[in-house]
Amino acid sequence: MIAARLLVRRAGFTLDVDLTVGPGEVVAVLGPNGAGKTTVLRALAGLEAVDEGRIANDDTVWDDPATGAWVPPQGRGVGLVFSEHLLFARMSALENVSFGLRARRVDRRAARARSLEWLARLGLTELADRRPDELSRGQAQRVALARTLATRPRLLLLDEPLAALDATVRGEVRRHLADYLRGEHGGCLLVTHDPVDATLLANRAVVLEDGHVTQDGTPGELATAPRTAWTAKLLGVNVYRGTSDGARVSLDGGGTLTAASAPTGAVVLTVSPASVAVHRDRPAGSPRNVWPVTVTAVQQTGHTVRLTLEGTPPISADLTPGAVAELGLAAGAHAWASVKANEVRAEAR
Amino acid sequence: MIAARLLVRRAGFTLDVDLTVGPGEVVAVLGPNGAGKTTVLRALAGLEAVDEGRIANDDTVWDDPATGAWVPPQGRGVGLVFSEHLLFARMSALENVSFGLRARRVDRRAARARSLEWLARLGLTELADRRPDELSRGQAQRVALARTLATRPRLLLLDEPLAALDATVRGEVRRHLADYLRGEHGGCLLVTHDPVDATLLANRAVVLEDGHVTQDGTPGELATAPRTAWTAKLLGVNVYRGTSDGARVSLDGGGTLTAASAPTGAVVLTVSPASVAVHRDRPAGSPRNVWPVTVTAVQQTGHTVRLTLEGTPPISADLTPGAVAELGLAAGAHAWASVKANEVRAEAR
Amino acid sequence: GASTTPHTEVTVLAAASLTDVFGSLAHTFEADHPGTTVRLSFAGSSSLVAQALAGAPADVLATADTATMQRAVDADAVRNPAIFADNSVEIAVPPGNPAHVTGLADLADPTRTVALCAPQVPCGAAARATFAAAGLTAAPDTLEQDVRAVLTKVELGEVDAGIVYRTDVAAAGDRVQGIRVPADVAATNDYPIAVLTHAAHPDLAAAFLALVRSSTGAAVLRSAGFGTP
Amino acid sequence: MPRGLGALAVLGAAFLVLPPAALVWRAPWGSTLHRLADPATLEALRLSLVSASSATALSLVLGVPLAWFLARSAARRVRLLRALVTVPLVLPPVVGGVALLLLLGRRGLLGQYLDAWFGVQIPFTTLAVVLAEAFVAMPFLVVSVEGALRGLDRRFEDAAATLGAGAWYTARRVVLPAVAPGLAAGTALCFARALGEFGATITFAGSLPGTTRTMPLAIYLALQSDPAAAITLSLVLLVASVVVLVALRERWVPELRP
Amino acid sequence: MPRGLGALAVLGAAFLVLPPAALVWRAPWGSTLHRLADPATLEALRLSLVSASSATALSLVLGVPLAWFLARSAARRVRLLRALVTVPLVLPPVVGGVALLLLLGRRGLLGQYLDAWFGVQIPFTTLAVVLAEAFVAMPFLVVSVEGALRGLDRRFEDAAATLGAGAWYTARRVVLPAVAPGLAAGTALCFARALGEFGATITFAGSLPGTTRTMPLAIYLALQSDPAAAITLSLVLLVASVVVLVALRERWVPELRP
Ligand SMILES: Nc1ncnc2c1ncn2[C@@H]1O[C@H](COP(=O)(O)OP(=O)(O)OP(=O)(O)O)[C@@H](O)[C@H]1O
Ligand SMILES: Nc1ncnc2c1ncn2[C@@H]1O[C@H](COP(=O)(O)OP(=O)(O)OP(=O)(O)O)[C@@H](O)[C@H]1O
Ligand SMILES: [Mg+2]
Ligand SMILES: [Mg+2]
Repeated sequence: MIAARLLVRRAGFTLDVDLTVGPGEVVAVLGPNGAGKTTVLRALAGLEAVDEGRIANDDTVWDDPATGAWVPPQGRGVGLVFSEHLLFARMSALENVSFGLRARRVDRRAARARSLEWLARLGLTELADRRPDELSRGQAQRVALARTLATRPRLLLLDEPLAALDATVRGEVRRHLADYLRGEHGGCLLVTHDPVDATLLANRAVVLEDGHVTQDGTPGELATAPRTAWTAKLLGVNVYRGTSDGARVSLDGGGTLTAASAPTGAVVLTVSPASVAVHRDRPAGSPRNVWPVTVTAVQQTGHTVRLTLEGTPPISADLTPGAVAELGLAAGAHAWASVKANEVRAEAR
Repeated sequence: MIAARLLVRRAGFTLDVDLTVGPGEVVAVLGPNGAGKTTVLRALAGLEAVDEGRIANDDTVWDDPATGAWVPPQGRGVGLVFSEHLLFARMSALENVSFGLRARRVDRRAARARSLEWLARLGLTELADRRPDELSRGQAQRVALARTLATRPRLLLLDEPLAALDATVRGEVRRHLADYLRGEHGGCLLVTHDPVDATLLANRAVVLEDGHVTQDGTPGELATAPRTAWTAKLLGVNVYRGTSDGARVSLDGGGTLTAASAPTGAVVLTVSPASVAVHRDRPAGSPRNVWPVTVTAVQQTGHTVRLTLEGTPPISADLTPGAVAELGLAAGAHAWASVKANEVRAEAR
Repeated sequence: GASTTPHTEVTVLAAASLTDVFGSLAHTFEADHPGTTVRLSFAGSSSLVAQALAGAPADVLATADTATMQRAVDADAVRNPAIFADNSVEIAVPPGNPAHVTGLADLADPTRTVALCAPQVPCGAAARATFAAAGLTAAPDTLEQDVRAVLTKVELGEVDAGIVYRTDVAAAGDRVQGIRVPADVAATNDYPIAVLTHAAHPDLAAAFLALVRSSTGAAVLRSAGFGTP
Repeated sequence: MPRGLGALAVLGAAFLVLPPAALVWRAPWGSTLHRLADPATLEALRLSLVSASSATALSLVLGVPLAWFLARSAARRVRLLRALVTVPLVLPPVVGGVALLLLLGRRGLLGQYLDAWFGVQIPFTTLAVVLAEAFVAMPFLVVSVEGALRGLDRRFEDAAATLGAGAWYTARRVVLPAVAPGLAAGTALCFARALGEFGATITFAGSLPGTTRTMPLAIYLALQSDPAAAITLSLVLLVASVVVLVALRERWVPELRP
Repeated sequence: MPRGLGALAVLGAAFLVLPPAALVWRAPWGSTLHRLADPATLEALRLSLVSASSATALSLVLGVPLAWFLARSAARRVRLLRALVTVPLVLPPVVGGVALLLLLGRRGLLGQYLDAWFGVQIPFTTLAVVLAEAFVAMPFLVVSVEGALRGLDRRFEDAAATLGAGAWYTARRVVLPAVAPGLAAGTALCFARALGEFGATITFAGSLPGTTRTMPLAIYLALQSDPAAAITLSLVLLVASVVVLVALRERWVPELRP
């Protein structure tokens, strides 16, 4: 069980995070670029000392500036897969994968066998003798993953390990990773920009924004009750902050929305894109929220088309491809958005 | 208009590609890891000479080993955004972006102004004075993009330019890129692993597999009529090869499928995941193709759940979240797949 | 009294210009004293003195001038040095004498390229004394650190003439030509030799010193161009 | 830094620092301080600094391109050139001076034509000092810079080229800053070696106060007559060189980040 | 390589290669070839190679840790040490020899204790030759290796540490291979400088045949009596050093990829 309070100060950026990773737990770390995800991994791995705080693994203190306790990276039993792979340039793929084993005094032959096994698992058998500069980026990233997994670290830290993989291999590698993680008793922290990774691999997800944890829960909780606009946007939900008079909510960013029921005072509103209707002409009828919008992006995912609509407020809507074609909703088109009041969820904040 | 025939030989890998990029055209390059996508960009940029073939831009020959013609990278007016960003370590973000302009003798003040504009456009204004090692990966990738776009290259080559961006910024940057590309008269080649990028940004998509072009068409054509299993899998369509006796098709990988109408002989079958029904018990009724399967992966994208089903043949199915919950289809569950014969498209190959 | 202990070594620190002379005397000495080896360490006089002062495991010190030897005396590294040879200056010109140098006066002519030793070193002091005695002012283009450097430049024809020692002209054979300086103006330079106070084999050292100062030694020295007292 | 290396580093530092410290310790300051005010000393010091700087500048102009060529040529026949370039390192400096005389002296292979056609004689001039120092010191620069260039990540040059930068612009803005530590090291070595040069200078350029007598020559001379003064002069040379080297470093070597 | 640099590179190569070529050209081969077979020559050559190799080995053992320390210390007070380490480069070698005598001589600051307590006397032994050569040559290694270490991308050491590698294992498998070009350059410079060392050796170690008379000393002596032979001996030394340097390079510097 890793328990950490990390405080790292840099010019223009402060990381201040409380974090635990239980045995066998896989925690996804989500967050915008520059939120401090990589910094968290580096601090846990011991590549960066915290300015304040404390990192402990069960009863062993890894880092505590207050007492001066410090365990160097190689003493922590962690494994870190960097997003820039950082393979050793003068070693073959096989030697790279053997490196961690050889450093642990596994004998040459056994290290070789285990490394070949890992390469095979990640579909790299034929590339075993290649130097890193003779590998494509996706191949190199897989070698880097194999290199770390082969050491079976107690705490596995993964920084966008699947980012460079092509979409078909990504599924396969993700499956191997899931198998591996199921079999492990150590913990894992997985930085990713892909909510699918979080959903499929992690038990728990932590959202980091500007150096602070803004949400911590199961991937499901994040999706159903995102706490910030970023999380909502990542997972495709519209989120607004505003002030409610009990029914009408004037939004901080401009515009008003009516919710079926809302506490008075400061509230957070969420609107699922699926509940947003779009019309070419101003609709008459029940929906209490109707306002003009401009289509700025049209994006098809699976069998759903996501429209990004500029207006007051801006909103995203999910429609069927048929509806989009019928309404002629290309980027730049003018339209009307409508949302029923009982589709607007309001919570005090 | 770029017209290129690229032949590059390496130990264990040969690239052999014919390619054109018209003025104003945006061509997405898709393909598995190690297919040669980066190699294509490097050859076009002049960072690697072709072993055979010819690269010409209108009437100017850039590379032709037969005649010895060669134009170095800086003479080609190309811009290449590398997937490893490669920002100059001793320059600030601003200086990095100014680099290409200063190299073209734009005066210091104008270069600075234009660079700041680009940084602002990519949301990096506050990071202008940071060195690359003080940027997060996503920030660095955006600076690299700004650095190349600021030079307004005649041919823009992008190697996974959005891979490190967080999902929300990615949409925004993609929009900027789309705007930029619309305003340009040059061409663009965009390597990506994300079919969404291809759909939203490109007029044409080229699929590269093991050094060869296996498909070339609009993103729509790829999605509706994928020519290889890889493309089909990427875009989520089931593709099988088999031999038809007119109605029943015995598949090369095992199993049989019945199509409503099929030519006899060697055929390619495609089945859309949306047309696959899944049942807990063996269904009675009209569907001609019914077989037992095991769920190996469950993945939610937008409001669709994609099931990966092992069986003879294996198949992917798209269901609503409601249906998945109702049927209790978790990974490992046993179920039955059914496909109506007239949902199986058959083509001679 | 010569020691007959086998494999005794007597170490001699000697000025580099004595290389050939002491080499042949060492052979003679070894023949006279079976079981004894003479180890010769040649260097510039002032290096030798620095070594002697630092306690070099040596027995005999022979320098090319009395001033450097005096430093050893002052530091009590040697006592009672004796002069065993002298050397006088001579004009050296390249073979064929291309600049038609005939005497010291030509070396005072600024149009000729001339190399002398610097006044700080013995050969330079001697050159300066020689010009003074002849009532001339030299017009050197370079003031070299040692005779060897002057000689190299003469041999290569880089200078038209230089002042060196008689022994150097003799040793250089046909690579240079010598022009005698009248004996009444030619300065001479004395070579002192002494036993080191910390010598491990003072007897053998004294014996070597005696050989150098003997008639055998004088003959070898004279054949190399040295004068002997 | 691996444990245990610290002790070796201390030993290494002691080995290099203690002998000069002993020199300072035993230096007869009182009796020789007047030498420092001697105009001849200042003259020699000025000449040393000017000629060593010129030799370093010459080495940079010729040596960096040569290093670049050596670093970027894979051809087999370049290997010999690479070894030949280090020859002046091994050549006893006096012999190096003889070699320069044989080439550029009044009767040298090239020198005879310089004399006959242009009336130019190089030996015994300050130019000769500069050439002698450059001949001996340039290999240090070449070898250091070649090493640095070889260690460079070529992909940044690729990036510069695709941004439209020509070879010169890339060299100036990308390559040189990236090899700055190696270049600074090489320049320091080159300058220090040039400043300390003795054998080749005395042989090729001679030793005339004000024209060719640099500090090392003056020191050697002093050593013949007044060793105590020689030590004082050496220390003056040392201080001058340390000042220059520190200034050079501060200017060129980027600050370490903690 | 930027256009125009080629011409400078050629000029640079010519400047370094032509003087030794003139030496070879004018070498009086016929009359002095017999010197090569002289046992004294072979003795001196052997001693030179042995002592230069030992000095290089000593420099590696002490110098690489020192370079490491200097490269990784950001502290202000290390700057002075960094400059002090280059002092032996500037010190005229003869003065360096005096400094060594003052420290390690029989009456030296440390030497008197070595003698009194252990009966060890360093001067005038082959060990003295090795120390004199190392004193003069080690700075070249230190400065080169420090430059290479400074240019290194520290992230690879981070990667090694997270794979469980200790500092020693990382140093051996990651850092040293990565600085190999710089290390090879530094070793070459160091070896070459040690092989050519003259002034410090003759002062600190004397010139005893078989014990301390290395090739440069033999050449100096030959120069007194038979300059032609001295040149021939220099060429022998050159050839030996080129052979060693080429062998060193082949072994250590990774092949360039085209
Ligand atoms: N050396 C540094 N000095 C100052 N700021 C830094 C330094 N290194 C990183 N930063 C800043 O710290 C913040 C956190 O960086 P970090 O790399 O942890 O972000 P991240 O969440 O991993 O982002 P990404 O998704 O882009 O990789 C960023 O805003 C970055 O600009
Ligand atoms: N120097 C080299 N020597 C031998 N093979 C190489 C070399 N460089 C690359 N390759 C191989 O060439 C093939 C194409 O590489 P390339 O980098 O173009 O792939 P890619 O399509 O960009 O892959 P990715 O999606 O992983 O980036 C790969 O199989 C790679 O292993
Ligand atoms: Mg990051
Ligand atoms: Mg690639």
